[in-house]
Parts: sequence; C-alpha cells; structure tokens
Amino acid sequence: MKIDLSTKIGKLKFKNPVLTASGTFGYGLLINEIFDISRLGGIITKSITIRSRPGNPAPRIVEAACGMLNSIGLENKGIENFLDEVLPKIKSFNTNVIASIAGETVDEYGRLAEKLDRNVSAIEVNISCPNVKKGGMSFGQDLSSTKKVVKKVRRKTSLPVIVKLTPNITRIEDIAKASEESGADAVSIVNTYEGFSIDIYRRNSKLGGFSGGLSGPAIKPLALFAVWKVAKNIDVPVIGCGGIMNFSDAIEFFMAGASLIEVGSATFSDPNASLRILKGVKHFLEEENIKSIKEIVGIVDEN
Amino acid sequence: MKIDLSTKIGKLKFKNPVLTASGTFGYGLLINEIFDISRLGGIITKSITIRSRPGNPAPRIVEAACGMLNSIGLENKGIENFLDEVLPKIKSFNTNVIASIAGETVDEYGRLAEKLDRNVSAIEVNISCPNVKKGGMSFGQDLSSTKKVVKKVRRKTSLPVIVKLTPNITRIEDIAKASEESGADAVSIVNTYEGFSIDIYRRNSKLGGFSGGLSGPAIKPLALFAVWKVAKNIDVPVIGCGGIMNFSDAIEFFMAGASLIEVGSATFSDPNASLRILKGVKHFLEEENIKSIKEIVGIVDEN
Amino acid sequence: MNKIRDYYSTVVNNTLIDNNIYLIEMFLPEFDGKAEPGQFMMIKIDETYDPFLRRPYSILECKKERLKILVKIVGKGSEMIAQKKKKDRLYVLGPLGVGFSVDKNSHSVLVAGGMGIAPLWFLARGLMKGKKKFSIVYGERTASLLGKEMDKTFGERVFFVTDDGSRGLKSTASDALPSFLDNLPYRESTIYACGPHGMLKEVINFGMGRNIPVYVSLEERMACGIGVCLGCSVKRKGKYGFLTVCRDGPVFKGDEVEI
Amino acid sequence: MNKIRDYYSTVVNNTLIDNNIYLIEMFLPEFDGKAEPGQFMMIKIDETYDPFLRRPYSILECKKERLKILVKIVGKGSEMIAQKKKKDRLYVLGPLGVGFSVDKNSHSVLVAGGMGIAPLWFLARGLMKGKKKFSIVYGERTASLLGKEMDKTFGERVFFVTDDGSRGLKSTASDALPSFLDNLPYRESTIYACGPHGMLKEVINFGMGRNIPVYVSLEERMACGIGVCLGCSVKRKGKYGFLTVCRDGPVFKGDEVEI
Ligand SMILES: Cc1cc2nc3c(=O)[nH]c(=O)nc-3n(C[C@H](O)[C@H](O)[C@H](O)COP(=O)(O)OP(=O)(O)OC[C@H]3O[C@@H](n4cnc5c(N)ncnc54)[C@H](O)[C@@H]3O)c2cc1C
Ligand SMILES: Cc1cc2nc3c(=O)[nH]c(=O)nc-3n(C[C@H](O)[C@H](O)[C@H](O)COP(=O)(O)OP(=O)(O)OC[C@H]3O[C@@H](n4cnc5c(N)ncnc54)[C@H](O)[C@@H]3O)c2cc1C
Ligand SMILES: Cc1cc2nc3c(=O)[nH]c(=O)nc-3n(C[C@H](O)[C@H](O)[C@H](O)COP(=O)(O)O)c2cc1C
Ligand SMILES: Cc1cc2nc3c(=O)[nH]c(=O)nc-3n(C[C@H](O)[C@H](O)[C@H](O)COP(=O)(O)O)c2cc1C
Ligand code: FES
Ligand code: FES
Repeated sequence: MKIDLSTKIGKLKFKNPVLTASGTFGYGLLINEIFDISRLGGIITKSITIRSRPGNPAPRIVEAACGMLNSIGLENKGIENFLDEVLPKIKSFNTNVIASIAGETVDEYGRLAEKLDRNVSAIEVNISCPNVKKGGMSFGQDLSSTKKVVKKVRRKTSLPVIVKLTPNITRIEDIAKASEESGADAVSIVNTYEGFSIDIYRRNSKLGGFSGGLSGPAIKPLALFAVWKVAKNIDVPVIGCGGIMNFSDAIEFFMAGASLIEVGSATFSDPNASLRILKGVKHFLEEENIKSIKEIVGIVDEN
Repeated sequence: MKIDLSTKIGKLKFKNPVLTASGTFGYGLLINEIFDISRLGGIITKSITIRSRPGNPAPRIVEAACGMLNSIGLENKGIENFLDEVLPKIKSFNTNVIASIAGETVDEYGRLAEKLDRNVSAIEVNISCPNVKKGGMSFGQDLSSTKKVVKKVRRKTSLPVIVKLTPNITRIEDIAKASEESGADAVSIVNTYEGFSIDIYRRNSKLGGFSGGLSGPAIKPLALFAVWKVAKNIDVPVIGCGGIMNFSDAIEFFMAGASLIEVGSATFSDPNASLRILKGVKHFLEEENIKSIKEIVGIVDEN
Repeated sequence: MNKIRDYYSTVVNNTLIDNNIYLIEMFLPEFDGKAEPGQFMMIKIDETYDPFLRRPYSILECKKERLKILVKIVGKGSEMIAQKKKKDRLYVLGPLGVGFSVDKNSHSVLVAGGMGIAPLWFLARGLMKGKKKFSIVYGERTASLLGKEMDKTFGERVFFVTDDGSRGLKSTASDALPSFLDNLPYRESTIYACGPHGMLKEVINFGMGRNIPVYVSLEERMACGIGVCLGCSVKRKGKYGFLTVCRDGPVFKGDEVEI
Repeated sequence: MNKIRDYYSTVVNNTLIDNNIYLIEMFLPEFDGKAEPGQFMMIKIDETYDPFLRRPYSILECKKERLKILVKIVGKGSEMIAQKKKKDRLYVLGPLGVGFSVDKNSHSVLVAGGMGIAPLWFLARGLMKGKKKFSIVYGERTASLLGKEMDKTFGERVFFVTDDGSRGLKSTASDALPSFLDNLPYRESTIYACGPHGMLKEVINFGMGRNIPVYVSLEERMACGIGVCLGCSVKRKGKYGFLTVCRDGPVFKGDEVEI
C-alpha cells in the first residue's frame, strides 16, 4: 500500500509530518553525520536572535523524573552569523528548513522575519521560551503581545509563519486563536513547562539559571491535551510537540489533532529518534490500513 | 538533638508538617490498618460534596510516564454521610483531620463549610479539581470566582481555611494572593495538571472521563516552582504538594517556601510513603544540624 | 482479615510455562502464608518511577513465606515483572481484597477464561485439599501448556473448551456451561468465574436465569489496591453507588455489581 | 573523525575494582575499536524513561568490538549502570568529542585526580604502546585499589600523592606538580590533566605561569553528547562565546576555556 504522509502548512509542502524541535537538533549538521536528515519532513533551527547571546550559566541541564529541565537561555550567534555561516551549509538539505526566531521586542521579531524572508522554508516564532529575562514566554502569556508579534512578523515575510506557544497559561486555545487571527499559518504546541529543582545540600537551584523548562515524556499528557484543546478551536494546522518518544506517542498527537509533530528531547536519549518515529508512524498506518495521515488527524474527541 | 517539626496554620497546631493529600488517602481508616496515621501532621479527606456523587466512568486511572492520570470525578457519599458515618470514626485520630470540600456553586461551598464548622480541624477548599463538569477548576482559574468562594467559606466557619489551587493557570501567584486577601489561612499548591492519553488502536481516550489530572513525580519540578512563586508573594503558609515521593523531595518543597507538605500519589506506590517521608525529613534535619523545620522554609531564592 | 503488609521479597524461581506466561515464585519474609483464593497482591516493579504504579496479581498459590503468581505479558509493566530473575527483589503488598467464600453445601463449578485461571487455581487447590468435589470449565483460545498443567493437576475435574477445538470441545467457556451443568449429577451448584469481561457477563446472566449463585472475580485498573483512590470503582447493581474492586472485591456476587 | 554510532552492546564483565568503582567491559558489535584517548561514550541506562538522559563515560580502553569504562557510583544513573550484570544490554553512543592530541616532541606529564584517571589511563596505555616516555602524577584522597592497579600497569612512571599520606607523598596532585616537574630530566613537557574542577584550575594556572602547555579534559552536565542541545557549554577564555564540552571538547587547551 502506498501511504500518503505528505501535509501542508499554507503553501509549504512537507513530505512527511515529522519535524525536529527547536533547540534539540542544532542546525541539523551534526545529526546529519548520524543519519540522512533529508528524510525528515523538516528541521527547526535553534532559536535565532538579533544579537549573539551567550546563554545562561552552567549547569544548564538537570535530569527530572521522566524528563529534563533546561535553562540554555537561547545561546546562539545571532542572525547575521546564521545567514552568513550556517544557512549556506544547511540550505542544501533536501527538506524544509524552518528558522525559529526569538526577539526581545516586537520590533526585533519583525527584523528577524525580514532578514529570513526567502532564505528558509518557514519561520517559527518562539514566544514561549521560559529561560530568558526579556521577551520569550512573557509575549506568549499575553493576548495582546501575541497579536502584536504575530502581526509584525506576518507583515515582514511571505513565508509560512508558525507560532510556538507556551503551555504556561490558563487558556492556550485563546492564544492560538489570536495567533491565527493575526495571520499565523500554524501553531506549534508546546514549548517547555516552567519548573526547577533544588539541591538540598547546597540549598540552591540545581540550574545555573535558577528556573528552567521541563521537557520529555513527563509532559506528554499535558502537551497532548493542549493540542486537543487548540485543534478544536482553530482552522490552521497544529504542530504537536512535547514528550514524543516513539511512533505511538506521535500517533496520539495526530489523533488529538496535530497535523505535524516535532521530536524534541527524544533526540538526546536516541539521536535517531526522529527517523525511528517517522518509520514507526509509516508502519502503523500500513498495519492499520490507513492510506493518508490526514485520515487520523483529530479523530479523537469527547463523546 | 531535639528537632522542632511543629508548625501552625492560623491557630491550628501541627505536630509535624507532613499531611496526606485529598483523594489519595481516603479518610485514613484503611491506611490506619497499615500504620498508625496519628503520627502524621494531619490527613486531608477525599473532597466532600453536598450530594452524593457517583464519579466518572471507568477506566479512571491510567499510568503516565513517572506519574498517573486520574479522572475519579469526586466520587463520594456527600456531606451528610460524611458527618453521620465517617466523622465519628475518624474524630478519634490523634492528628488534625482536614476536610476537603468541593461545591458546584459558591453557595454550596458555603453550606459545606457551615456544616463542617467545629467538626474538623480545618477545611481545604478544593477549587481546582479538573475532573468535574461543574465548579471545580473553573473556580480556581478565575480571580473573581476564587474571591467569592473563599469569602463565602470564610464567613461560614471559624476553622482555618486552606485554599487548594490549580496550576492550570498563567499566574498562580495572583490566585494565591486573592485567596489570602479573601481570608484564607493557607493555600495548598498544587492540584493535578490537566492531561490525557490516547489508545491509538481504540482511537479514544484511555480514560472513561476523557481528560484527567496528572500527578506524581512527573509534575514535581512544576509544582515546586509554583510553590516558590507563590511563597514569595503571600504571607500565609503554603502547603506544598505534587510528586513528593521521598524526604528529599519534601525538603525541596520546604526550601522553596512550603511550610507543610502533602503526600499524594506516592501512597499508591507505597502505602507507608507519608510516614517514611516524615521520618526521612526528621533524619535530614538531624544530620544537617537544623533545629527547626522553620529554618529552611523558603531558604532558596534567586541570587 | 489478614494484616496487609508490604513484603520486600525475593524471586526464587521464574519459569516460562507458556507462550508469554511466566510462573514466578517468591520468598516473602515473615509472610504467614494465610490468604483466601481470589485475593491479590500489588507488585512494585522497581525503584524507579517508570513504571509508576504497582500492578495487581492474583495469588496462585501461597504458603508460609512463599507466594506464586502467574504473569502474562500484556504491556510494559507485566513484561518487566516477567523478566525478573532469580534473586531479583520486588516489593509485594498484600494480601488484598476479598476472596471467594465457598458454599460447602453445593457443588463448586469453576469457570475460567484464559488467565482468569489464576485465582481459580488457588480455589481449586483448596477444594482438592479439603477433599471437596468440584468441576472446572476451562476455556482458552487454543490448547496451551497452561491447560496441560491443569490436566496434570486437576485431572478429570477439568472440562476443556477451546475456540479452535485444539483441546476439548470447540466452544467458549460460557457457551459450554449450560449443558455441562445439566450433565452434572448434583442438585445444587455454585459458579465461581474469572476471565474476560464478556465471559463474566454471560456467566452472570446464565446464573441469574437459572437461579444458580454466581461469584465473579473482576479486574479493573488500580492505583492503590487498598481502597483509598477510588480508581477501581464498579457500579452497584440495583442500588445507587459504587464498590471498589480492590477492597470490596475483586470477588463479587454476580447480582451485586454491574459489569 | 570516527563515525558516531549507537551500539547495542552487551556487558561482558563487570568487576568491582574499588570501593564504589566498577570496571565494565562491553561487547560492541561492529565497533572498529578506533577512538582517541579523551573521547567518551553516552550510555543509555535502560528502556524506561527514568533515568531519562544518557550518562557520559570516558573510554578507558577499547579495541575492535570491545570497550572498557570505569564507573564510580555518585547517583542514581551511575548506580544503575554499575549494577549491570554479564549479558545485560546497553545502548552506547560514540565515540564522542575530541580527545588528547599528544605533542611528540615533549615529555608528557599526565595529572589525574581520582576518577579523572579514566581518559588518562587510555592516553598512558597508548604512550606505553608507542614506547614513549611519560610520567603520571596521580592524586587521590586515600590509597585505593585503583592506585594499586596503576602501580601494576605503569610502574615507576606513576608518582603517587594522597590527601592523607597513605600512599606516596601527602599532598594534592596540583601542589606536588611544580617540584615534580622540576625534578624531571626533560627540557620540554606538556601537561594532560583530568580531575576535579579545583585541581584543573590550579594546573592551568601553574602551566600558564611556567609557559608549559596544558590540556585538560572537562566534565559538564550533558543531555545530547553530540553538540545539539548546548547544555554543556563552557565560556571561551579571552574571546566572546561558548564552546561545547561534548563536541569541541572534552579536551581543551588550558588557555582556551574559562573554568
Ligand atoms: C485483581 C486483579 C488480579 C489480576 N491477576 C492477574 C494474574 O494473576 N495474572 C496476570 O497475568 N494478570 C492479572 N491481572 C491483570 C494485570 O494486573 C495486568 O495485566 C497488568 O497490570 C498489566 O500491566 P502492564 O503494564 O503490562 O499493561 P499496560 O501496558 O498498562 O496495559 C496493557 C493492557 O493491559 C490492561 N491492563 C492494564 N492494567 C490493568 C489492570 N490493573 N487490570 C486489568 N487490566 C489491565 C489494559 O487494558 C491494557 O490493554 C490482574 C488484575 C487485577 C485487577
Ligand atoms: C566527558 C565526561 C566523561 C566522564 N567520564 C567518567 C568516567 O570515566 N567515569 C565516571 O565514573 N564518571 C565519568 N563522568 C561523570 C559521570 O558522567 C557522572 O558521574 C554521571 O553522569 C552521574 O550520573 P548519576 O545519575 O549517577 O548522578 P546524578 O544523580 O545525576 O548526580 C550525582 C552527582 O554527579 C554529578 N554529575 C551528574 N551528571 C554529571 C555529568 N554529566 N558530568 C559530571 N558530573 C555529573 C552531579 O554534580 C551530582 O552531584 C564523566 C563525565 C563527562 C562529562
Ligand atoms: C535543551 C533544549 C533547548 C531548547 N531550545 C529551544 C529553543 O531555542 N527554541 C524553542 O522554541 N524551543 C526550544 N526548546 C523547546 C523544544 O523545542 C520543545 O518545545 C520542548 O522541549 C518540548 O518537546 P520535548 O518534550 O519533545 O522535548 C528547547 C528544549 C530543550 C530541551
Ligand atoms: C486518584 C486521585 C484522586 C484525587 N482526588 C482529589 C480530591 O478529591 N480533591 C482534591 O483536592 N485533590 C484530589 N487529588 C489531587 C491530590 O490531592 C494532589 O493534589 C495531586 O495528586 C498532586 O500530588 P501528588 O503528585 O503527590 O499526587 C487527587 C489525586 C489523585 C491521584
Ligand atoms: S485501586 Fe485504589 S480504590 Fe481500588
Ligand atoms: S551535551 Fe548537548 S551540546 Fe553538549
């Protein structure tokens, strides 16, 4: 049986719905040494900022129950470095390259979008990073800021605009709706959950940056529910993300309403995770006699 | 060394800061067959409603990564049954018996509080249950409803009033502040996180009640951070809850700002968990030469 | 009731006795060996939090400081338990719940479907030891080694049925039950059943129709196993309200619960 | 660089070689055995999600299809790895990072503190095989079996220091280093160091003061081990920006990073 795994965001075609999550895959170059990443539906870069950012002090990683806390703090070399040094190397990947952007102001988001216009396949607008003092999650926790950022980005680029939402909020469906209304072509759900962990002997946070974001299997049931809540409420595609470790997790996200998924921390426990998940999804559809991934998107609902 | 474990909520004394969380310990009677529950600082009953409630359809429990989802739906036999049948049996426990209450309306909370006045040691106001259609979490997600419920309960009882908050919210510290201002003597943080899980072969939620609440170690970093955020912002004691499995988790909560803690799902994986944790806390304080638990409450903060 | 305790036990033996089914024998220090057939134990899989919850297993046999259970691999938890080797350690909480109480004045008919045999095996061994007469109707998909084991242990008392006719009658346990009972030379009988949902339902209906008392052992998702979480509630029949499978059951009278 | 692969390996041997320290030998199918001293492997503990992350371990020795690591129990993950028995299976990703590159024209002085010996052991074995001259300054809290093992393997090349004087000089490795170097009959030497943070700092400072090149192998919390998460960044010295310990290191020139 020929399985149709393809899907679309706006006019952008994806050969399959498996992407890699921002900040967990670098720019694809290193993992491309392990497997041919062109087989994936797309990759999303580490979030890019206007200026180079050093990131947060160590330790930036601490293990949590069935997951991890990170407080990287958006370390990256800035947009110019990305355009000059990184982009030439990754442009040749035979898959969608989505640039994640993070600004400290609405204006910065606009400038980033403008610079990336025509250079990548799509833009993911990160308004949900819990690990920075300025910008980040505070935009995504506020309806009017969300609208301002999305509208600004929308005006500055003709690329598909994906808005990455924070789950640290009462009604994520409202922010998703606002994003859609402001011109987003898709939303990705979710970024990490705010948390931390204490070293009881040193009497301090285990993270150099004090608080961090929780990712991994621990958050899966929450992320899945967020996807379900949002998918019912908007018409643009939802990209599901949060604790996806295997094909079965991925299928859960599709059934809850995600049209695509992002594999995040799973890559740390298995660098082949995204490819393995892609294969597993395909195999599941074959076994269950499902001809197109679209048949199962959002199939689960309350009775 | 003599360790002082005692603490207070309003005028109510606790011999130690280890309580058991609502819905995870029944009314203490069954576990009292396993160990002498009078050794604990207190127990909190399953939430009591005005009328008897059958609860949600099965399955009500599904395992999640490092945790569990439940959708019990506040099954209980109602306040009259509690007063007539249960209370006489548990009044004799030589520890604080805290009654958890859940109403569908502000008025119901008031009536429950009134009926319990003078009958128990304190009242925990559950405005955070994610598993009911009416009332529950919707109160705790809204500032003005929170105030109304807390004020009503406050007027109807002279007992210490503890408000149990939901973490499914953007700024839990605001709801905590509102509770304090409305007369709460303490807040407990947190109730479960909304989530669910899908059976990809049956194409349906694994829970009879569709969505459920996530508890267990998976949520610990999030709950701990919620406690820290709230404790800095209010003056009344915070009761920490969420994924506490051992003494070290408990100490983390104290250091983040909790004056007392509640042991929840840990009791399922080990019915002796609450007692084991109490002993572990005491032992830690001895080893670290800390004379009173109060010395470490809230000791961890950003630099 | 016996005191519930959490035994830090040691695996003494783990034998694959059938495709995907393991017989695990454990040493439970200080366990007095007293338990009713139908009672179960909650088994903690290891010290980490994944899997998180204990898993319920019927007591297959027990005596002083010894316990046997039958584990069928159906998912992650059962697989991890099945992989335990000699000397591995496990926390085992129990004995839990209310077991079968046998009516001594009537002939016991044990109806088991697949893994439903575990608690009934225990019951049958007790009846055998007490020199009581009883019969077993044992249904399975296809002839298994487990069935062979039963044949060895209970001999003629077992009436075999299989879905595919590979041993005994080609039928299901519940379908075979009526004529099996008709052919029994006893006036009064009581049915004790454990197995898949559908089978239990049919057995209960049959019993009610014929006025034969039926006791069933139920399975439900469990978190605590001791009656405090209300995760395993089943509806009462006729009356309003719920009963917990772990504390009020797992054995119920057929007309007590809605299944 | 060698191709990074995830080997589904089997424990061949696990020996307690000192208080809390285990020497684990593994079979890595298809591993070509090529790796530099200082490179490490990321070890997945088991199939469950708790623990969640892999743990980094230096290559102690390796050859075709064989790998040895030294594991000290310091927490849950290391304890679980240390408990693996013969025939247990583990995913092992590597070889990772950049190892030591030896300056052949100068005398190598290896400075190891405690478990910091692992990558330097590998380096020393290579030097020995290449019939190169080298010295080791090995510091530990108290005389251990590991030290004895070193004595057996590297003989006179090892200069022992212990905090409590139970073997060799009563000193720390970094304190003992200056006079040790002064007594060496070589004009040029290069220092290769691995051990606790404080020790590395002192060794770097000493080297800079004397104009002796120092290479250090760093440890940092890691999630991916391959350079994609930026969890293990360390500050560049002098220049702006960070380097990743897992990809740019773990071995750095002493004046390259701020530690
Ligand atoms: C009182 C009682 C006695 C039992 N006795 C035995 C026994 O003697 N031998 C035996 O092999 N099994 C017995 N079971 C079933 C056993 O508990 C489950 O097979 C086991 O918990 C599954 O765990 P898992 O992690 O492998 O499955 P999961 O991966 O969690 O789920 C796999 C499948 O198993 C089913 N399942 C999961 N948990 C339960 C549960 N608590 N009860 C019933 N089904 C469940 C689910 O429907 C699911 O389809 C008993 C169950 C109960 C309630
Ligand atoms: C490149 C590299 C090579 C290493 N080589 C070896 C080796 O050959 N032998 C050996 O025994 N250990 C080695 N380590 C350290 C080893 O990785 C840690 O001891 C292990 O990850 C701890 O896991 P845990 O779950 O037991 O500890 P946890 O319970 O997570 O933590 C216990 C303590 O260990 C420390 N720790 C945790 N993770 C790391 C880490 N990634 N790096 C450093 N310290 C950590 C923490 O500060 C904490 O105090 C190496 C580390 C790195 C980065
Ligand atoms: C180490 C790390 C770094 C991350 N960096 C970013 C980032 O730069 N931008 C972003 O939008 N999300 C970032 N995330 C969030 C992930 O993209 C993803 O949303 C989150 O980890 C949840 O998915 P998971 O559970 O599959 O990991 C990061 C996550 C981790 C663990
Ligand atoms: C099975 C179950 C039933 C619960 N019932 C209630 C309840 O009736 N009222 C309430 O306020 N919280 C209830 N809770 C929430 C717990 O009291 C606690 O807040 C939550 O489980 C988080 O703590 P934990 O991670 O330690 O379990 C319930 C939790 C579980 C798992
Ligand atoms: S399993 Fe908790 S009440 Fe039965
Ligand atoms: S551990 Fe991920 S970049 Fe080094």
